[in-house]
Amino acid sequence: MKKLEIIIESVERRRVCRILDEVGVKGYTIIDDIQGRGKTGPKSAQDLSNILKSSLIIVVDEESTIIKAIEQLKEVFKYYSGKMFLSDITVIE
Amino acid sequence: MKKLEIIIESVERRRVCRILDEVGVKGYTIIDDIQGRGKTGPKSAQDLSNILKSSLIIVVDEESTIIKAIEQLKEVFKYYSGKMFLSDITVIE
Amino acid sequence: MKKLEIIIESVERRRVCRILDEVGVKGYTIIDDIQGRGKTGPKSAQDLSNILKSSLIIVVDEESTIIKAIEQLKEVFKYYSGKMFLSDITVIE
Amino acid sequence: MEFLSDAISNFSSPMILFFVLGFIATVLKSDIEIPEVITKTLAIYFMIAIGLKGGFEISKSGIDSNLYSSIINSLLIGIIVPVIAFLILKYIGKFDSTNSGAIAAHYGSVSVVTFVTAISFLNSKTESYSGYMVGMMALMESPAIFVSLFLVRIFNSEKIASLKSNTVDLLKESLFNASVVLLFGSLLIGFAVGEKGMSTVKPFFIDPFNGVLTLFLLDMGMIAGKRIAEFKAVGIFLFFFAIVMPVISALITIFLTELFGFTVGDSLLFTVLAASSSYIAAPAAVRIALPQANPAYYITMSLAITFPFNIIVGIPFYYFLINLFR
Amino acid sequence: MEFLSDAISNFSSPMILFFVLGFIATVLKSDIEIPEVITKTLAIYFMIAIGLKGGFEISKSGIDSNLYSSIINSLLIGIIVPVIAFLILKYIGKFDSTNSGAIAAHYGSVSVVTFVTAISFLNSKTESYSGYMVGMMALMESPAIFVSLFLVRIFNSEKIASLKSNTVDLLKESLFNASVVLLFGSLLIGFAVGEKGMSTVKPFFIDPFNGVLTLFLLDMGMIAGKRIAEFKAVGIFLFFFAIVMPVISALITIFLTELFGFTVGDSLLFTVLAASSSYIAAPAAVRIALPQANPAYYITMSLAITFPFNIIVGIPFYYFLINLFR
Amino acid sequence: MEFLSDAISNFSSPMILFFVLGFIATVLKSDIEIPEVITKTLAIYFMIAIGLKGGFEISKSGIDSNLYSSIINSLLIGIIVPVIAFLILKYIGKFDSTNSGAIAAHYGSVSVVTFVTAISFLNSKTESYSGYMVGMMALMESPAIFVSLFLVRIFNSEKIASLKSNTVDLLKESLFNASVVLLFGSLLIGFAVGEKGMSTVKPFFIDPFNGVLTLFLLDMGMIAGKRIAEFKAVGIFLFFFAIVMPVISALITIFLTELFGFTVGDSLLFTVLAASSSYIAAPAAVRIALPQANPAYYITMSLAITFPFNIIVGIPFYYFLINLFR
Ligand SMILES: Nc1ncnc2c1ncn2[C@@H]1O[C@H](COP(=O)(O)O)[C@@H](O)[C@H]1O
Ligand SMILES: Nc1ncnc2c1ncn2[C@@H]1O[C@H](COP(=O)(O)O)[C@@H](O)[C@H]1O
Ligand SMILES: Nc1ncnc2c1ncn2[C@@H]1O[C@H](COP(=O)(O)O)[C@@H](O)[C@H]1O
Ligand code: NA
Ligand code: NA
Ligand code: NA
Repeated sequence: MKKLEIIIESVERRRVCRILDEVGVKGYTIIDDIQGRGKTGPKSAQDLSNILKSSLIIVVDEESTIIKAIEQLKEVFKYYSGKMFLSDITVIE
Repeated sequence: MKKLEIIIESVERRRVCRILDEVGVKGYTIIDDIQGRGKTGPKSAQDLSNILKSSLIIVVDEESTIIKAIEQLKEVFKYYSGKMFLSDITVIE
Repeated sequence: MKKLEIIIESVERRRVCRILDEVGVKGYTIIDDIQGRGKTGPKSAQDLSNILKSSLIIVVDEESTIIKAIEQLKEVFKYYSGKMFLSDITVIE
Repeated sequence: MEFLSDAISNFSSPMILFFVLGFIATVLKSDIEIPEVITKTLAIYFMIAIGLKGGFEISKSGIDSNLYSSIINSLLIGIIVPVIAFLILKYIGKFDSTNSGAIAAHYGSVSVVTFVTAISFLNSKTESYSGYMVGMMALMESPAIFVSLFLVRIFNSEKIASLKSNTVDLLKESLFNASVVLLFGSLLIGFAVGEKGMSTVKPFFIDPFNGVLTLFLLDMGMIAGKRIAEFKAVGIFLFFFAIVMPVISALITIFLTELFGFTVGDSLLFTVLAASSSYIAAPAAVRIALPQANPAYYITMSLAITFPFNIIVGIPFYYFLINLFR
Repeated sequence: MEFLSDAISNFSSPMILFFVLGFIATVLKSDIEIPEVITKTLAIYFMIAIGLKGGFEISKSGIDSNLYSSIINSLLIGIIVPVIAFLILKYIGKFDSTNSGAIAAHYGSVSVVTFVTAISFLNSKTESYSGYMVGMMALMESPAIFVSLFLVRIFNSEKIASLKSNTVDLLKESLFNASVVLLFGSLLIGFAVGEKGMSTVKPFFIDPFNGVLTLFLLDMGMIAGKRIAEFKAVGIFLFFFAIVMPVISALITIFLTELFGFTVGDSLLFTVLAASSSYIAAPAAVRIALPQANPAYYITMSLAITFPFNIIVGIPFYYFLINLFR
Repeated sequence: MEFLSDAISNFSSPMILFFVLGFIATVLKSDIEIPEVITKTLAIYFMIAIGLKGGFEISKSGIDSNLYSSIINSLLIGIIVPVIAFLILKYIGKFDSTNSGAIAAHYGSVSVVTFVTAISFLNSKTESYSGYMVGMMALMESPAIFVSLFLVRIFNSEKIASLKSNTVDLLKESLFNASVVLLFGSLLIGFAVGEKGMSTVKPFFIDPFNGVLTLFLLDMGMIAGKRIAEFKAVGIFLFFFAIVMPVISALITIFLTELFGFTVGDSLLFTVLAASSSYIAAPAAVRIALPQANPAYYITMSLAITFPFNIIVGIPFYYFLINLFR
């Protein structure tokens, strides 16, 4: 099984989840209000709108489903700031 | 070394930690108030009790200890909603 | 690519990020206010200062950069409580 | 008709209107976000405020002879309501024992905010009530939960599959439950500190009370609005149960309070407690003790149907009924 | 000179002083931390409070004939200001259409806290204003955002690269935007509840209002102080734009309000709304709709330059100008 | 005996009773949860409120000749107390220099909430105090921390193993420490805004003050209750130290204030500041500067032993002693 970790700016979190739902992943876990730094500079929650924060979304699923999800998500990453990391994992339960 | 990631509904978080303590793991890290979606539907913090939230617990230890922990934890997962993921990891410090 | 997960007590979070910046990692993601237990006992946010909490910092980069970061970070871990875990990962985006 | 005018004047109170606003806003998908930590803190604020006020009232008026009958009444309701709820769910609704017990626990237990809204209603009517009613609420939180678990155990012994350690956890959690301790503690403190002590905390715990309730009910409206999406999961039977059961509990309680001869104010509070359904203490306890029960049922019914029904229609309706019988 | 004395007395109000304290504290790297959940809750508090107050005022005074001209004026400003801002940015500042539109959206939309500070200023002058001005603010939040997006689309059709689903998301979010719903809702409730309803919430929503604003402005000062570090990213042209544009918007609005014949109080509020720049609704909408625009520009300009300028210098200056023309 | 009646009346104030309730609730494992963000915000609220009030008092009464001797007294205590604490811990307690210095830093620094509770005590006695005492508290926060670090360096030069950059970090953090900046800032603002400015913030910062303190002390009781579990880690010597050291600091300070001829109110505040032990600023600074010291010691002693001792027994006891000498 594969684990996909998605870091995406908060304003686009809802769209990412919608895409995951549409692709039909078995589930995902969301950690909101995270900070970070990347090539677009620091992202830390210092304004009143939510645009300077990110969410971390973890999806564990079959490789084929994950690949489908990645295809769809690439569209989002064209315009919005974030990262996608892929690794191997074993599902116990 | 192995890394066990446990996603468990908040009401059972304390029990999971107790089991980890009893099994004798070296340590663990807890991220509370996380959201997600799985086969039992969405889990997001929208009520006043804490029953619609999850915690993420990360345990890194020897394979043998992790296997012991998994044995014990399976009891909890019979009744409560959540996931356990296992992967390889190297401990630096 | 390598993924370095750093768990460090909150008071030293800023220094760890400074070191990562100096070493020149491409980016990192921070999850603040996490709890846990290790060899120095439980760390959970029960006091008014921030000394009983930790942060989780995730860095994904080339092995060589990560190794440089680890070298520098070891100095911090001499005195402060925390962990560093290393694993393999693929960067998609 | 007095009930109608009461209902309308209740409906035009800022509290109820903000509840409705929160509900509508959520249905329109406007993301007004009252952070959860605020909601939790306000819930604590209310328990302290009504505890202090109740205790202070007792210290002024003394404990009257009705205290003992009030305690008996509380315990009676705490047994009768969950038993009736359980039987209706199991034999009319054809639900399994676990889900029947889970839901019965919620309707047997109480809702602090419904109680607080009733107090605000009584104040607007300048109808008095006994200080110890806060204590009755604290008394009624846990028994119904135990009664319900007991019913599940009787009707369904082999299928009860929760872990061993749970029962101990649960007992501890229910006896020294946060709200029970806070309510009784604040009641005692309100009793102890006297006029001078009360005057020092009045500008924080008494004066802004209704305003804070307004903010809280806006939030409750949004929570209810989000839950209503689960409406389909609940089904038509449970939807009606969530409205009819409060009325049944109310009728039983009105009869009992009539018997005991309580004042109108106390009777209304008892009735509202019986009719209200828990959404803080009971869900947590039931989720631990009866993991096989479906949380979508009890959470949605309590928050999205029974709570709005009680604060909008129920309170003035029960008040009307109580006055009808006098 | 009256302007100077006004400016100085404005500057010695606790609200402004705490803003400055927050700013200085951050520059000195003192980590005073007002948690974000508190900031968000206070923003909700202000919207409810001014909504309630405005609605209640309307219920007392009735709606005067100026309401219709006020609505027209609001919409006019919502179109004129972003168009001018866009043209200045594109043709004088030589920015691309996307960034010009992104910034124009912010200056066309409004800032609730600047408005609230202006109300506090008017109160200290015992200058009256119409209750429905809160409604005008709600009315002015979204149009300028749409006008700006429309301008970007016209000037830059092929480069607009946001996703399809965005437009739908955006429309929904702007129409039933949290603050629009809260402001209109509270206005309606304030209108409906009358004297008695208002008196129950007054100790929470009216009496502590200025004190809460003080705490909030301390926080705003810290947020502005942190943003000022991005100053370099903004550059000299945008820095001046962030000060000159409010004055331009103010002059246009003063002219319009003079034309319409509004009172001094209403004119000041219109002027402040026009001059203010959004930092809650607009950034979120623009980030979704125009992801290629640089957020460092608009966030820094709104929060760290225009907001401080308006509350410290702008409000008394616009007030002075308005009185000059009468 | 007056002390006893004072102690008892102190004990029956709502603030102290809620502290005890929080403590008991936690020991009974009731999970009353006041979110951390609320605790932090209330701490900021208190600093602003007492700063404003202090500054306003100064603006009314003017600065009297005692200001200079007060500053000297503050600095004296800031040096004497940590030195004595360090020597007792090192030579009687046989602790290593690092732990001795770490603990000494806490007892030399001050606790804002203990100070606030003392002010509330003085108000209930209608005993006056100088507005600038808030400034004295701000003055006393950091010096003792530096004195303690200096002692560790002298006694233990090679084992001081903290990182280079730490000293710079630490200096910056202590000088422009959040609470120092907030306290001095609010003091200045309170001084500047005058009667009119104060009246605008009074309903938020002054009137509800005691009520807010009640809520905060409930929380402090729970924090102390949780910490008491670490009691064993602390050991019998440190337990007694955590009670005896405040009394020693108090006696020294009572002697000094007698010498300087301060009023009863000012003397009590000085005494309480000297006797109190820091649990916000000092732990953070010490954890960074002396990582080898055991945090279980200083956090538990400050929060779970010295703080309760001071607010329950200490304040009335010091007040009794001060009056005894007059
Ligand atoms: N190399 C990295 N390792 C871990 N997280 C990263 C990395 N690069 C970027 N991120 C995260 O992704 C967010 C957006 O990155 P970017 O689009 O590069 O500005 C950052 O704020 C980080 O939270
Ligand atoms: N495939 C998955 N990948 C990541 N997290 C998951 C997955 N499935 C479930 N989860 C997490 O586990 C929780 C409970 O899942 P479930 O028991 O399947 O409803 C969800 O709310 C998610 O947080
Ligand atoms: N084996 C482990 N697995 C996961 N997290 C750990 C582990 N050991 C320690 N930690 C984390 O690191 C923090 C400090 O650990 P320690 O320095 O061992 O007390 C703990 O509070 C945990 O959050
Ligand atoms: Na009930
Ligand atoms: Na504007
Ligand atoms: Na001290």
